[in-house]
Amino acid sequence: MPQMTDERVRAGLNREEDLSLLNEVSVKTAGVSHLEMCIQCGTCGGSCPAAMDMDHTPRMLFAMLRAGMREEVLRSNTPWICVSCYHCVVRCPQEVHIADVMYTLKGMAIKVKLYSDSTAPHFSQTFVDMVETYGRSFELGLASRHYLKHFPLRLPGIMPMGFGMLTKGRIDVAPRRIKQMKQLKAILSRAKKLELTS
Amino acid sequence: MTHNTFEPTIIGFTCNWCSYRAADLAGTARMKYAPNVRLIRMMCSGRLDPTFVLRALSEGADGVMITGCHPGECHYIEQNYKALRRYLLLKRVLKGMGIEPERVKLVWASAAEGAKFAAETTAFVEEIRKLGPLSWGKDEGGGMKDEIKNGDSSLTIHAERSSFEKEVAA
Amino acid sequence: MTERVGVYVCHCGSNIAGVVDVVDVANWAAEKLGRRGVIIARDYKFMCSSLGQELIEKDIKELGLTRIVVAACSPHLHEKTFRIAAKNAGLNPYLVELASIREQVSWVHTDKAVATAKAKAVVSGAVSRVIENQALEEIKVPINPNTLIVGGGIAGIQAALEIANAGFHVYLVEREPSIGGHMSQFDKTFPTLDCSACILTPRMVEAGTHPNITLLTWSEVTKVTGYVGNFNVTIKKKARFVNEELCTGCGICQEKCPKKVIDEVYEAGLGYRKAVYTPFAQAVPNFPVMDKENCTYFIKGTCKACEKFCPTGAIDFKQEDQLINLDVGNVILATGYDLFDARRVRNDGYGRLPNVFTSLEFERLSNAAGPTNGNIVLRDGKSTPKSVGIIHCVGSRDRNFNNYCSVICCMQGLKFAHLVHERTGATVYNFYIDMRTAYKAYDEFYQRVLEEGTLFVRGKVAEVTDAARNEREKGKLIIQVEDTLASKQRRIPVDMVILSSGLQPRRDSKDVGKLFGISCSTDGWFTEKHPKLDPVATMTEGIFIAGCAQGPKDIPSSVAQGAAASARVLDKILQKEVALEPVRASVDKATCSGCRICNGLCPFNAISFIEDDQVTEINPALCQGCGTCVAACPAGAISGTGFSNEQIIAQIDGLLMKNLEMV
Amino acid sequence: MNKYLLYPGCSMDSSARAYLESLNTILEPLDLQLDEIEDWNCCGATEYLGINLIPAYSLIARNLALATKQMDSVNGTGGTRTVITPCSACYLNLAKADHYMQERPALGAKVNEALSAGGLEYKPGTLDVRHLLDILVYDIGLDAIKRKVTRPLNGLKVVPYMGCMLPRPDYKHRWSDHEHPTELDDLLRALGADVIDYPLTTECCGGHMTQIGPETAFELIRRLIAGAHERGAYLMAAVCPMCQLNIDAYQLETNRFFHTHYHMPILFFTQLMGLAFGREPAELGIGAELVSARNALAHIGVEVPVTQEPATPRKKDEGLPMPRRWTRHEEKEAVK
Repeated sequence: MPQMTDERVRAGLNREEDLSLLNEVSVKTAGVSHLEMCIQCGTCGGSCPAAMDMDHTPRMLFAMLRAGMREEVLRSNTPWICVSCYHCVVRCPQEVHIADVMYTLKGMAIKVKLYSDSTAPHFSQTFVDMVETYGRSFELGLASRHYLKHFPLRLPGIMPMGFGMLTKGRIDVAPRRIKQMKQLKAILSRAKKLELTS
Repeated sequence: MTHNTFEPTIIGFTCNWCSYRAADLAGTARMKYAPNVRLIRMMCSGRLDPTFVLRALSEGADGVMITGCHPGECHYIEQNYKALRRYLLLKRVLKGMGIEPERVKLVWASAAEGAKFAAETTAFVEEIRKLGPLSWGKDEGGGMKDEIKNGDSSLTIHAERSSFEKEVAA
Repeated sequence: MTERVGVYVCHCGSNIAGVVDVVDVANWAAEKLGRRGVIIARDYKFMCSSLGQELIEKDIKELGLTRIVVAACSPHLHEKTFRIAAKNAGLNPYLVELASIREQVSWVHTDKAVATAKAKAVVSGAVSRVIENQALEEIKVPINPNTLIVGGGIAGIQAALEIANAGFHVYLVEREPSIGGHMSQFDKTFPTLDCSACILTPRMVEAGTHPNITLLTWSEVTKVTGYVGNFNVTIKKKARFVNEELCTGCGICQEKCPKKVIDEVYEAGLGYRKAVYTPFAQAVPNFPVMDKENCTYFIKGTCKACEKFCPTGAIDFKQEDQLINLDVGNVILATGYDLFDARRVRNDGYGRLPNVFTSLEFERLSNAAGPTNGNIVLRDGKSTPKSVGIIHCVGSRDRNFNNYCSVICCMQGLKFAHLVHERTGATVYNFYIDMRTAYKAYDEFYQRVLEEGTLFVRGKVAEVTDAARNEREKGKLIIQVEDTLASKQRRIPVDMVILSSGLQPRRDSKDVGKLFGISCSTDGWFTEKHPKLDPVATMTEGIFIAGCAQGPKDIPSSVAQGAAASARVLDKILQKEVALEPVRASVDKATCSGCRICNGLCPFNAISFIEDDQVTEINPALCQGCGTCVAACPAGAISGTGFSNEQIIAQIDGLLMKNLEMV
Repeated sequence: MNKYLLYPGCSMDSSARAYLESLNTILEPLDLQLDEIEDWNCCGATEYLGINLIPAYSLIARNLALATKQMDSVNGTGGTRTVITPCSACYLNLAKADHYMQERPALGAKVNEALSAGGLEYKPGTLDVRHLLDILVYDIGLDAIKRKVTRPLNGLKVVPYMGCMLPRPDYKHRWSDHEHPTELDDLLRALGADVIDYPLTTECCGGHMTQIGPETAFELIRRLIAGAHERGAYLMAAVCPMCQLNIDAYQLETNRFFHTHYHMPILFFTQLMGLAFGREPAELGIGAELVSARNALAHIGVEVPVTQEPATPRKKDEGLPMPRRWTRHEEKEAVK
């Protein structure tokens, strides 16, 4: 028995195989995932425009889900590289909701903080923070906060772009807010208490 | 205890070619389903005389399941469509008689759909369990019940049959 | 109540007895159903064994039983067995009823008490019903010894030859101008690589010249009436515009015809034919047909080159479609398949990218008698590919298209790999999901192709594109795929892509099924009577199926099915008459009110109205026994044997345990 | 008058302002009325779904719920059930929430439970969520559009770029194809443009990867620009603010990353429609793109007034080779 790290415990991984993993992911995915129907044909991995940067192809990830490799799956960068282009989804011969499974895996990884690179989760979180504060996205705030944190050395590189966007009037300097922020907050705080269980 | 102890009794009519074979398949494949349904084999769902349903309901069944071949797959070419029309009309009649139309359910199951047959059966049992026992005949509705029981078949249906069957043939 | 009922509860080893307390059921029946006439109830290990049957026979004789209920398996399995046992003991076989307590009870429930209670109810239902059963006689009808075979592919040809050789007459109907089917388009056949034409054409000629076979090509069945042993079939013989009596098949008309047309059928769109044509040189029969849509004379009113040059004066522009009426006893449907239209898989690029070919196109390309004389070249007609990708499972095993496996595509893909390798020396890639090489000598062929150096990539191809990402890909077709064994996405540039397209039911298979009164699966393949034990019979007596019409299959299986179907037909012919289940409806003319409600209900036209008597009549020979009219009759004038109102109502009551001295 | 509810989405107010401006110019000629959903909120883009499912769907569904309130007030007689979105990502999110709430009743129930905290409710299936392009091609019709063309874009070589989230997953089968849909081609052709067959038309622009994994995104952007360039396009036509942003705003950096020199302007298809309908570039937000479309439009005689080009804080350093670029790992190490 390998030693239990804190992380493993947090991930709920208390044995080598976690055969409920597939079911858990399936249940937590919006719509009917068809995840259990995967025939490992590789249409998804073949279709993916970003597969070259993934540590596992989506197909591989589904095999790992079946094998109950919770930690490895949640650590994978694959869901974070997914660009949601839905090529795999429409081509999948088994109608697996691949892109939605990727969202589920991201959510699960965030919950147990099992991701190898924090760039993507932080970007998502920053975006969500903006939306939860203003009800709208705020590109300037988002981009500056994100780039300062994750790509400080890239800033000079994208400065011309940002500058251009500003002078062309394509970036708001102040965020826009919705009127019924209170209502939205109430909805979201109720929603956060809910989870898909069946 | 939230456990519901009501065990409904359900009569299922199956056609010889598809749905009875689906039930056979469910058996051969050892699929488990709710034991509340007792089946009657007919050659075709088109054989289903609505009177049979009323008879079953009046004799103690809490629900009736009618099963047949999928539309377009009837062994007798198109008789299951007639079953479908009768079923829709029957629901109307039941409503008129004060019986929940949901107590009768039509299910298409091909000979290959043992799993569907099992799942639909179990689901129907649960639906009927929710509806509770059929109280028909146990209160003031008793008169109607006797009518059906005593007549050689159903007065109610017979009165309506001519118009009823004309729609079936359409 | 005077009936004497015997109840026999089967253990079926532990199949039933493991869940149902069979002894309890038997005792209960003897005790509680006594009032309904049960005088004996027994349980036994295997009722269907000869000892079990003897037990029943003995009781019938010794106890004078008049009704039998066997609580055992499904009637579809052993109803016949126990009917014969009853018959042996002198009891009418239709006075036996099976109560299915295996498929409907012991195999689907786990709780012993609940299962036993349900078994009792099922037995109770059967006992109540059997009392209402009536002694029936089988209906015997004579069998017409002629046979109709629809479809002149290899399965139909095989079936026709078997029956004809046995000395009986066959009408072989084919929609196209020649028999031969898809097999006549192929170059080589897997796994032995015999030349398709070499093994097929002798059979075609044999069928074409056999004294017991009447070929009806360029013809279609339009109407079918009747029933087993006595079908009446109408066939439309389309106008050929060529007099078959006079034509010698010399081919001069084709030579002289000025109109060139792309041959979408035989040449799969890769080659040309004339407006008057035989699809290929070895066509049987070798009389040409005229394609009215493309013939210059029919379009413009002038030309008639064919007529001018015909040495025997066989061209007949006035010929008309002809309706032929035939009486046959049995029918074999061997109508084959359509190739999946690969244009539907947009990501594979067929129809958009010129050098993507379908399997049938490749067959013509590699066929020595094909449009390129067997040269495997690109769409430009001259360049030889240096690299070729063969994609398996195109349109098959895919919920977006066809859900099933098309069976032949793996072997076909391997055959293509071999042919490309042999004829061009190109690098060949095969892209597959699973390699399915079941059956004799098939996997050995896979080994051979591996040995030849074909490169295999396990992965369903995601897309074929001409959008190059780098110099290496420029001007090529790029196959993008996950190599699932290497877990890497690969982009493989090739010159030519061949799609191993799947098979699908004929466009009109559902209509044909309806015409002959047989059903199709949801996919559209004809449904066999039993998927394992009766693969060539159908639910309709006297209608048999063979070849790909029943489901995707390769040549050996099609031939085997053709032969099997013919054996079944011969069996019927040699019996000279056939016994039909006596499940029939009949009208009591005294009670019939003449309302005609039932008249429109029968799809078999068994119901007719007698104007003189103002009553309805049912023809028992046409009635199939579905009972729809029985249920419909407002006057209760129609009764149906085997499933009468009395029987069904008794069974309802019985199942609901009415009139029982319940504890 | 064709009336619809409009869900503009956040970008239309900022980075894709040109899209909104040009859209406004074509409304009147096409007899279109768009009523903005009052107090709509962000759809969550592709970000919220990955964080927390129920809040993400609730965020989207709030818009649907608000839209149903306006359903019948769109006009006195009848109203509309159709919500149109010009942004593909918003379109997908709205359509997806509607679809999944139906396909998975458990999801529908949870989302409605959340909405009820704000006094709202949405019954899935109530609305039709459609994209602007869909409306123009299938409701207004190409013939009607053709009739309004006063300045045909003859000779303008353009690649139609549909992007990914519009034709896929296409729950309601609204598009001609998932891989090579022809709606945008047909529309541009109706404007008189010289439409180039573009096999990459539904490839992804990289989406949010420009923010979180620029190397991945740059490669996707490069493929698209290179594909358009190789096929001789003067410019690309976009139907989605995200596509336009990535290809336009990140082109400079993509070029720098790969040492390439592509100059491939990308305009919104509504800007091209506006031009064809005879409007002037300035009214259509032309000039707001970072990769200028001036030369491209000059091919068809449209003159785009010179606006101030973005000042480059750093001079172009073409003369000397670039230093080797950082890997992400090295970059992170350096920050430590």
